[in-house]
Amino acid sequence: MSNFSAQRVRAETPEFLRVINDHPLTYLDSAASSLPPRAVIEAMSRYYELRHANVHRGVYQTANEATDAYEGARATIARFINAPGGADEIVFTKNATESFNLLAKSWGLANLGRGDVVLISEMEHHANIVPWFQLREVTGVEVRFLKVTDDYRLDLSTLDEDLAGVKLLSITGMSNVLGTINPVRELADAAHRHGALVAMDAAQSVAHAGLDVTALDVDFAAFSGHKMLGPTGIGVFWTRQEILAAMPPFLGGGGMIADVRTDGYRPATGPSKFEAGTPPIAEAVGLGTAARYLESLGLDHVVAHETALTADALTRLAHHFAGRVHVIGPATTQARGGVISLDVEGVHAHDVAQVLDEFGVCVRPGHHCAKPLMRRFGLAATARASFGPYSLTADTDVLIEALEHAVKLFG
Amino acid sequence: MSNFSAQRVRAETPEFLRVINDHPLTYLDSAASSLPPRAVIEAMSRYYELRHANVHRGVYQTANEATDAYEGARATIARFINAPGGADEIVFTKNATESFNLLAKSWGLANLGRGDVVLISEMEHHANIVPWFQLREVTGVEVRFLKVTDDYRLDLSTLDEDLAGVKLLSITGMSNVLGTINPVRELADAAHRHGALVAMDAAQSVAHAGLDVTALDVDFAAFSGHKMLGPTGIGVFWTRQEILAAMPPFLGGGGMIADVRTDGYRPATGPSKFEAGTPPIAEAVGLGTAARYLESLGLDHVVAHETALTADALTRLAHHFAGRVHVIGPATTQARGGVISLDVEGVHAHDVAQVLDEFGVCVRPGHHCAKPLMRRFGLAATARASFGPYSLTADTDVLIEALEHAVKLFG
Amino acid sequence: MSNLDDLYREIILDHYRSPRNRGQLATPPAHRVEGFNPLCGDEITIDLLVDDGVLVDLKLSGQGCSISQASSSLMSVAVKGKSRDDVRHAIASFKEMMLRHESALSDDESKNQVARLRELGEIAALQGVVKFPVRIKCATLAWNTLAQGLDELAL
Amino acid sequence: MSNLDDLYREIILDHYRSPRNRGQLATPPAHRVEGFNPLCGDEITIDLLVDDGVLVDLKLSGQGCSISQASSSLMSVAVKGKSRDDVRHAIASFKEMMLRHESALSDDESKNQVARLRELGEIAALQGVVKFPVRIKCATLAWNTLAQGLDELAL
Ligand SMILES: Cc1ncc(COP(=O)(O)O)c(C=O)c1O
Ligand SMILES: Cc1ncc(COP(=O)(O)O)c(C=O)c1O
Repeated sequence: MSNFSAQRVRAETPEFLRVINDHPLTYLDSAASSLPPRAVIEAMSRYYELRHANVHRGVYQTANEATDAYEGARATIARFINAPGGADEIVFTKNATESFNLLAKSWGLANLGRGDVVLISEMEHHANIVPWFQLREVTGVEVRFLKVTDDYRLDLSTLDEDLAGVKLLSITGMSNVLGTINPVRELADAAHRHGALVAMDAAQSVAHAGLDVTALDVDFAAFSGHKMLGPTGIGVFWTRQEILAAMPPFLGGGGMIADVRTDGYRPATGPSKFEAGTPPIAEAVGLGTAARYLESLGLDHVVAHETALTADALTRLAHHFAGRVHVIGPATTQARGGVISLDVEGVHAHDVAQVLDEFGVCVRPGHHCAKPLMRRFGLAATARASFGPYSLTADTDVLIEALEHAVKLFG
Repeated sequence: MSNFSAQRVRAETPEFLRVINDHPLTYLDSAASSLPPRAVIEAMSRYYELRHANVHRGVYQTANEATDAYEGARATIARFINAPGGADEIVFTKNATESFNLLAKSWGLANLGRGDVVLISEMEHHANIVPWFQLREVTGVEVRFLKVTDDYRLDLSTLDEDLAGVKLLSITGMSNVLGTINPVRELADAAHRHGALVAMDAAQSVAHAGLDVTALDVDFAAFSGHKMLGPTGIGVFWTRQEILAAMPPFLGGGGMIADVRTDGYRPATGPSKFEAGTPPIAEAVGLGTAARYLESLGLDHVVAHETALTADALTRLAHHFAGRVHVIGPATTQARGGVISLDVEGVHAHDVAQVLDEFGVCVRPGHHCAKPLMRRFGLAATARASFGPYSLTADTDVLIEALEHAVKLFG
Repeated sequence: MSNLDDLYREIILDHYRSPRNRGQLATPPAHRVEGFNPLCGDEITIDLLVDDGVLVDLKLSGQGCSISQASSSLMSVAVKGKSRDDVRHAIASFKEMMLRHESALSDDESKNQVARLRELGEIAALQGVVKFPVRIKCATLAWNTLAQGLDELAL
Repeated sequence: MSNLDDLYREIILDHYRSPRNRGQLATPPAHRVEGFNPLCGDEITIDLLVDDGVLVDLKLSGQGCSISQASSSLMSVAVKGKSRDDVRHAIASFKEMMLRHESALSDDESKNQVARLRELGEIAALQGVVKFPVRIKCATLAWNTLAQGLDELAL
């Protein structure tokens, strides 16, 4: 029997004590950023209170403790995503976006030239689009888009043709707009058959669908701390040790060098090569704590819980607002996470969110950094509600009540 | 009369409650990272407890509060460094090192080619060296070094020749090894006369010598939160609004775009253009609090206090260890901050630090990410003691006692 | 829901539901200018027909929230057929309204403000937006885009 | 100061103060290999003279802390004149010693450990280093550099 209790997670998450416009907080924006539990917040405070020091170059006790805490987080994350080569494969960045820039500007610059293809998809976040455009400007690499079907899935009907000439398939595990969970293992197998490597945008999937890089057989993964109950200011870049070792440096500075002379420098080896400057030490402590917290909840239970909430919400939204409120995403919870993008007829997403705020309901209006996807469906914006481990059916109740008000106000 | 009290700052800094090897903490490593006061730690905790949300794209209340907190920090930093164009000139990065990479890889790539010269100095931190070497690999720009004199000052005897052909002078405000404070205004005037722009590494000077970019008349500045009583995971890049507006994008992703289509993208304007992905929100809150805390202490008082400690320490070190312990840096506090690098004859810096740790004394051994400078003086490592606003004469007492033990142990 | 009532006044909902001057003009002779609000994805395209220093006609297309749509619609009514100076003046008055929180005004300024609001006519209905700082960008998008168009036309 | 006494045993201080086999060999015939510890700035250069599978001579230069200097000096004494296999074995034994905290050993392993330490001879004086994890890199630098040299010589 599962010990998982969303009520308990909520009780452990301080922000739920907030009262917004005389309503308790109905936080439905975990896809943008999750709310950290007390354990994560306190781990960082304790770090700053007791053992803050710069890492790596110290000999004294608190510097050793800080280094152990930082490197310990690396080991925790390696375990959490089942990195085959362990901690030496984990690079800490500032966010998933930097991880993609590292991928494109280190590995990509060295490996992707004119005549090569990067295959992404129409449902990618800008973090997995813009760095490739920037690389294209420099090397002339072709950026190709997998299409999205009318029922909000990747169009894999011509996958083999699409993979022709592809050196890298870079694909999201879970869409932050549609909720669609992509068949990453299947895609990785197909890409590998074509000799391509596979990068995974795990920003959404890491905390809402799980991430096992070994089982998925991907070659790169990128995600952020703040979407997995961790802090801002930290992201993760993972790749296999052999690939990491062959990647040229990215940002230059202290910590990433083996030697510097007035006539040149030699880079360090291992993850350090990509961690220039003082790293996000407290953030790593927070991220490690968040990963352990998710492990203690059991990610399977989190996923099951969020799936149940999603199924319930999809049914009730269809029932209440037949024809007036459209869900931009798969209609069932089959290969789908708890991200529910809404298009309310006659009410712009911005206005939906504004009205919902009066009820203490936090949803995010906009393009969700996925403009090509929005264009694909002829939308400028959706109002997106998304669940986390602390979400409850009661949140959906309030969401529906507030949506009713919005629909009424705009007539 | 000054209200400044180092004792009170110490009382407000939780880490001083630590006991190390049965000794109270003697923290002399502020040049590597400073210890944050309770106010900074709590500001971040409160942020995570009450108003964490992703910034910029939200409509609901906590998202607005998070955005206001983040943008408010930008305004605080603009005031703190007296940025002529205000908050629109402040870009938040992950650390000073990223700020230098942004400078080299955005502005530098667009403006520095073969035949151009970047003038740095032998006393630069790797953060202000390696990005220029990386740029040289790409564009062929020449990287030239201002020499350091035997009395640990910039050699300005041939400044006019050195500035010939220079497009950018990039120089540290205060050496993190020597403590030397450079005449930045004078250098900026000379560089401007030669038509060069001026970048300042303010990582050390921002909290130990003060930073007024308007008075210094520099064109770029870079520094880190964690060296000014703030958190890890955040740095600052400052430049004039006109220059910022003309700089091409650096990292690509969400937040830094105006539009993305499947065939290309248009960058955003203002600081956002350089802040790809979810920014360091809690870190900005912490950094803003740190800047306000320093303002409340009065940076003049902090500098005066640290100068007095340094004068006392220099005198006593010379007196106690005549001939055996060499200070690698100016012998007086004239244009000099509270960084005291020690070379103990017959005892390697690593061993010095190890012995000092037994006394609870935190000093940093090594090359301090300044290998060219170390080579200049034929040193592999120094043991560096550095002061902060919470430092006391008693710290110097313990330092000297522990050094005596090290000298005795190694005979 | 009194906050919301301040924001969504009837006249705003009316202009949102039935926006004026929608469509496009032939370019040339008209000049086309585009505006984006990267934060919320609002887009606006304005076709401007200028003759002898007068904004003879303008048409709007694009998409956005009720505030940005109503603001652009109200703007189009206010500036159509106006001289360069009148258009520039309307832009300035509107942006000033968006910048100022009433509470922050001195008595003298308040009086000026009332006078200006009267001048702005129906557009003053957008005044409630200043209580919702994130929505100010929605309200100003059309006006900034119009100003940009005038700049491009060197008007 | 008992911790420190464990680290800085007399034999270590002796090798630090009077390092053995310092200097350089002519290259060629000797093979030169360099090692860096980027964290603390330690540098070592080893010149290796190999003849018929035997490490006939080696000389060390560079700089570093007492631990890295003593470790390299102790190493030079232990491997000079030894066969490829003996050198490789010494490297493996040393690195194993550095990896293991005594407390984490089972009884059987402990016995093996004791046997190996005896085998290592004077080098066992470096055992105290494992209590100071950050110093392990100082102790292993010379050994890793030696191993790299052997690899380069395909020995
Ligand atoms: C003078 C100087 N510049 C740059 C840096 C780099 O700062 P960070 O490691 O926070 O990027 C440091 C600190 O290490 C420094 O002392
Ligand atoms: C699918 C996806 N990829 C990438 C990102 C970028 O993450 P970050 O903004 O933390 O860099 C996000 C979140 O915004 C996302 O949802």
